[in-house]
Amino acid sequence: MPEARFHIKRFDPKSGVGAHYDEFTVPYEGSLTVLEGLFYVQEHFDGSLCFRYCCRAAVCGSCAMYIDGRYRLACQSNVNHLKGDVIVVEPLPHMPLVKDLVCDMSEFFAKYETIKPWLIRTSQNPEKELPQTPKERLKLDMPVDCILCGACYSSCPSVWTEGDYLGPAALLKAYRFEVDSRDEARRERLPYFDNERGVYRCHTIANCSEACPKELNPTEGIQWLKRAAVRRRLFGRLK
Amino acid sequence: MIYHQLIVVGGGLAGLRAAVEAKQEGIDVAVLSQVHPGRSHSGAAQGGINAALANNPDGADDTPAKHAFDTVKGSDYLADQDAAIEMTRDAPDVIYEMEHWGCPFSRYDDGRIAQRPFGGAGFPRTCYGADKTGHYLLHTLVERAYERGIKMYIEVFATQLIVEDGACKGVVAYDMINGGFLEFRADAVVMATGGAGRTYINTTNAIISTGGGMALAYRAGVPLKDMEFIQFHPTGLFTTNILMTEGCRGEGGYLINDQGERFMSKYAPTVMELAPRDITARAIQTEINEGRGIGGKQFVYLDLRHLGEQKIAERLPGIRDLAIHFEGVDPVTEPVPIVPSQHYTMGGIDTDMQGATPLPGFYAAGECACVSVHGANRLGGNSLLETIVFGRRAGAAASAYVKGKEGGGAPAAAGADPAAARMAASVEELAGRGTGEDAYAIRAEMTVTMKEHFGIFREQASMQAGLDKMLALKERVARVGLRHSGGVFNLDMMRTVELAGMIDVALATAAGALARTESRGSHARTDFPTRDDKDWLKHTLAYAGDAGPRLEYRPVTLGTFEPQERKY
Amino acid sequence: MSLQDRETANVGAGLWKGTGMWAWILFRISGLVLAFYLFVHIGVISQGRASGAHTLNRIFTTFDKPLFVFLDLMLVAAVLYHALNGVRILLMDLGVGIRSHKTVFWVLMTIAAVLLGVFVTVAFPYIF
Amino acid sequence: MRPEAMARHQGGMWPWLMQRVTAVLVFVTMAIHLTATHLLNIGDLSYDNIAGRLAHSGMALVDFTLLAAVVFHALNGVRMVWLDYSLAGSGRRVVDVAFWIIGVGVFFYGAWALWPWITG
Ligand SMILES: Cc1cc2nc3c(=O)[nH]c(=O)nc-3n(C[C@H](O)[C@H](O)[C@H](O)COP(=O)(O)OP(=O)(O)OC[C@H]3O[C@@H](n4cnc5c(N)ncnc54)[C@H](O)[C@@H]3O)c2cc1C
Ligand code: HEM
Ligand code: SF4
Ligand code: F3S
Ligand code: FES
Repeated sequence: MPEARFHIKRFDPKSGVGAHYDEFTVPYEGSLTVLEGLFYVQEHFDGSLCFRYCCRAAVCGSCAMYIDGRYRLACQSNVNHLKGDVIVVEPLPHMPLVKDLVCDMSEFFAKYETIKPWLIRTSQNPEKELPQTPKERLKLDMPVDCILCGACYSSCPSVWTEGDYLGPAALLKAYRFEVDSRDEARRERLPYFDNERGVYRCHTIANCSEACPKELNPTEGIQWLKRAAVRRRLFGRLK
Repeated sequence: MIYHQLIVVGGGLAGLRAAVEAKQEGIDVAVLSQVHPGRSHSGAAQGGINAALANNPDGADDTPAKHAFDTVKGSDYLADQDAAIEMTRDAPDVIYEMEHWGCPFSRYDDGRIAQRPFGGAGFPRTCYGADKTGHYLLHTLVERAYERGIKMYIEVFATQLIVEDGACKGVVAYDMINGGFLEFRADAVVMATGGAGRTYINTTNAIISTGGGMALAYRAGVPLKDMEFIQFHPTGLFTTNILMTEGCRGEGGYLINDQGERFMSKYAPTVMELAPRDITARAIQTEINEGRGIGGKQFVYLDLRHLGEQKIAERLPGIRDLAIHFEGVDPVTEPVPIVPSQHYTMGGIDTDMQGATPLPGFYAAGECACVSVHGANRLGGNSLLETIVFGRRAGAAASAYVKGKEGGGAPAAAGADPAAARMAASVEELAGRGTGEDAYAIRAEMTVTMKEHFGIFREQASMQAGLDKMLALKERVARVGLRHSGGVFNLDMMRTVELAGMIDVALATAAGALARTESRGSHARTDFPTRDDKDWLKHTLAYAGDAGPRLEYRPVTLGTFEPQERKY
Repeated sequence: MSLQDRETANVGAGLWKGTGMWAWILFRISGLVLAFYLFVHIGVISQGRASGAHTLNRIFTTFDKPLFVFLDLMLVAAVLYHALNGVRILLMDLGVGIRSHKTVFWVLMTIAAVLLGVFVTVAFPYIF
Repeated sequence: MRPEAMARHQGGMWPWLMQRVTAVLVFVTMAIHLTATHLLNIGDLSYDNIAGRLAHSGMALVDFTLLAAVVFHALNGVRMVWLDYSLAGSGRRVVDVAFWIIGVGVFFYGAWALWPWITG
């Protein structure tokens, strides 16, 4: 039976003990995802290991981690596809830590909330659906797939240096609504991203797009927002 | 102690919709969820949500009444017909509402919401957003909840209902981020914790779909209804049981056996692959059992190759990703190995059409509830609909109940948090035992037992053996010891508490299944192969008893559609 | 527990190997170096008026020393890097080449290398 | 998000946009400047040589534009970097004002230095 060796970064801020790595060897048949490996460890070796999980199908965004030096979803990472004979599993870098592989996402969601991540309508809705052509809908394809896993946020150097920076995920969400043909925010959402802890803090580093396990491109959204902001401020063009 | 007028446990579609409704009614409402609401299992739903919008050119004659008929027929006549009628009548309305809130549905050229065919439906009436409908709907509701400023307690794990003076007064919950138990007090509670798929080893459900809310209610004396009806989805990936949506077949996918034949022609000659799930799942299982699985093995193929790369990229992009990542197969060039997998819990907490349970102040909605609109077999695309329709209703009904109690307010006896203290003490006690039984070994045995004895095909002797095993497991679970107590994010504790609940819920399934001597919908008995309307056109109600569940029965609400044989 | 009490996870990991990351770090450094040089440059040239033509010419002669020639070369490299990476940023601001930014980067860097070569071969033999 | 954080970072489009505008100006004028000084007039960098070049009004315009744009670009750039490392509140207003004074000062100083060459 093949075995997978995991090096797991352990840290309990409350314990007073510093961070360290524990090694565990997990036997498996056929295939094994990192998430399954973590469960095996938690069930058989160390009940105190903790990590986030839910869907195990790469759609909920719970299990973003830093695995073998890359941002990945633990549930989507098959050990057979990872190189090297040990698999290093670490929490999302540069995030406040709750314990082990669980980091504190509260700032992340607080920032998400500030950009008004909802469809803003000012006119009366029709009785039936708001019409939207497939072409208009196509613009949403990329940003609506975001699972808010936080990988991009954790990878962005602008977030590392400036705690107030909204970060790629929140800005991608702003983009998702700004490009929606049904959104009527006009200038309502503008002040929340058109500022120095918003789009202008982004230096087009593109780590975010590199990190995203869903292969989305927050950079593209942020660049669009920058242009939209200039267009709106200078020329008053709203869409 | 934390007090809100209304507490909603669960941040999936049903819970969020209830909370939004209550907020609209001016109620001080809070959502409690084990994961961030945007990570709820609802987000994994792929195929779509049903409503008779009549947008599809082939469905121009569709009406809510026809939707209701399909639902009732699909349920094998066990659904309460008034509930099915109300749900399908509300359907277009809730779809338009979700759309106005921003849900990115796929569209037709003229800008209307696109609809695809789904199993068991007379018309193409399943509205969808590519193959990520649940994700889109869920995020739309999460966004609405933020807009409305709804208070959310995130990563808070409910472990017990607080029942005082014959009414529900709140819940006790474990604070995963900060550690310790919290006492949430409320004038009413809405339970919306989703399904119990994880009681089976072969499930498409999320890891947190453990039936926690059902167990909490059950232990507080609320009956679980129709728990023996477990839906098996025809197409789960062979190795992981991750779902390949029914939309695959809706878009024209084939099911192929070892001989390369589209075997559905034998089981449902007219609708072929678009037969309801119970029939299709049994067909696949029969093929496998009779040795016509691929290479004589335990799976058949879902073949999408003839759809072409473009259609797959447009309509089923997520499916393609899942098949590539989790099965190593690209549907554009290869057929996908699939097996029937546990998918949905038709039964649940007994509620009426307003989400009210027999316990005053306690409401339930979504997959953890049973209204019942799905009866013995749920149609694809009806459960997302159910979560929103009945989430809204439960939110409204609970709000009305809370308003009727004006002046209730926060209980005076603050301070001690007696219920939370008791919970904490009982966990301490578990931990104090040291190494008792191994909870994870018990869990593994339970999930296998459920698959093998209460799976797609059921039979008296096997079920009796299964039930005995489950009762033995229940005894063992009482002797479990915790390896790790206290602290934050204590998975050991959470998963052990969860396990005890799973066994209770699974026992309700087992007992109900053993008792029901007929075949109906998903409950297929080889020893009683036909439906028996004379004796069994009734709902099962399982109450917690000392030696396993105690069963009672209640007639089905008929009146509109006369029960007839299901033919497809 | 407040946020401040919590230690931050895994600092130092993160995408230190991304092209975009290094392009940005170098961009930043080159920008700061150039900004520093700018003031030196203005100071030097202004000696023409401040201290007279003779002083300026004497300074220019000093600059012909190999060390200064080398520094001058580095300066040209910094300008070329900053300018051409700047072009990439400007293009991305216009929405051009965001998905292919790495390719664009290496194309521009090739151009920068060629231009640097031109400077070295054409300009510097005269100074020696 | 904390409201004070929001207030702390208002605005920002103009510095951002002007950084791009000046970048384009610097790119063009510096290309000319460098070509003229290092590629075409090679080998004899001297007071007179500069004077000869700047006698063309076109070259004078180029160098003045370059001076203005590059001073803005450089100072705004430094400010941008600084901002990433927690330059906030009143400290930031001081830097903003100081940079404007420095920038305008340097520009006029540079112009003053170039003047004799241009007027011959
Ligand atoms: C793979 C898959 C695909 C599906 N596709 C479709 C489809 O195409 N069409 C369709 O109609 N239906 C589909 N379904 C069914 C449908 O998705 C579910 O029935 C529905 O989403 C359930 O929603 P819910 O709101 O009831 O619960 P969930 O979305 O499961 O939410 C449960 C919530 O409760 C919380 N919770 C659970 N336990 C606790 C606890 N103890 N304490 C605190 N919080 C707790 C969780 O955090 C979560 O927020 C699909 C199901 C699966 C498994
Ligand atoms: C030759 C053409 C030049 C171009 C096309 C150019 C382009 C740019 C651009 C687009 C930026 C913005 C980067 C961002 O917002 O992240 C920038 C930043 C900067 N530039 Fe330039 N620039 C040029 C020349 C110069 C010169 C000559 C100097 C110095 C005198 C300079 C100093 C800076 C500095 C310090 C920054 C800030 C760097 C940062 O934010 O990381 N640039 N440049
Ligand atoms: S953009 Fe990608 S990396 Fe960022 S949160 Fe969304 S899914 Fe995760
Ligand atoms: S990494 Fe950060 S700086 Fe911008 S392009 Fe991505 S947000
Ligand atoms: S568990 Fe949901 S993304 Fe991995």
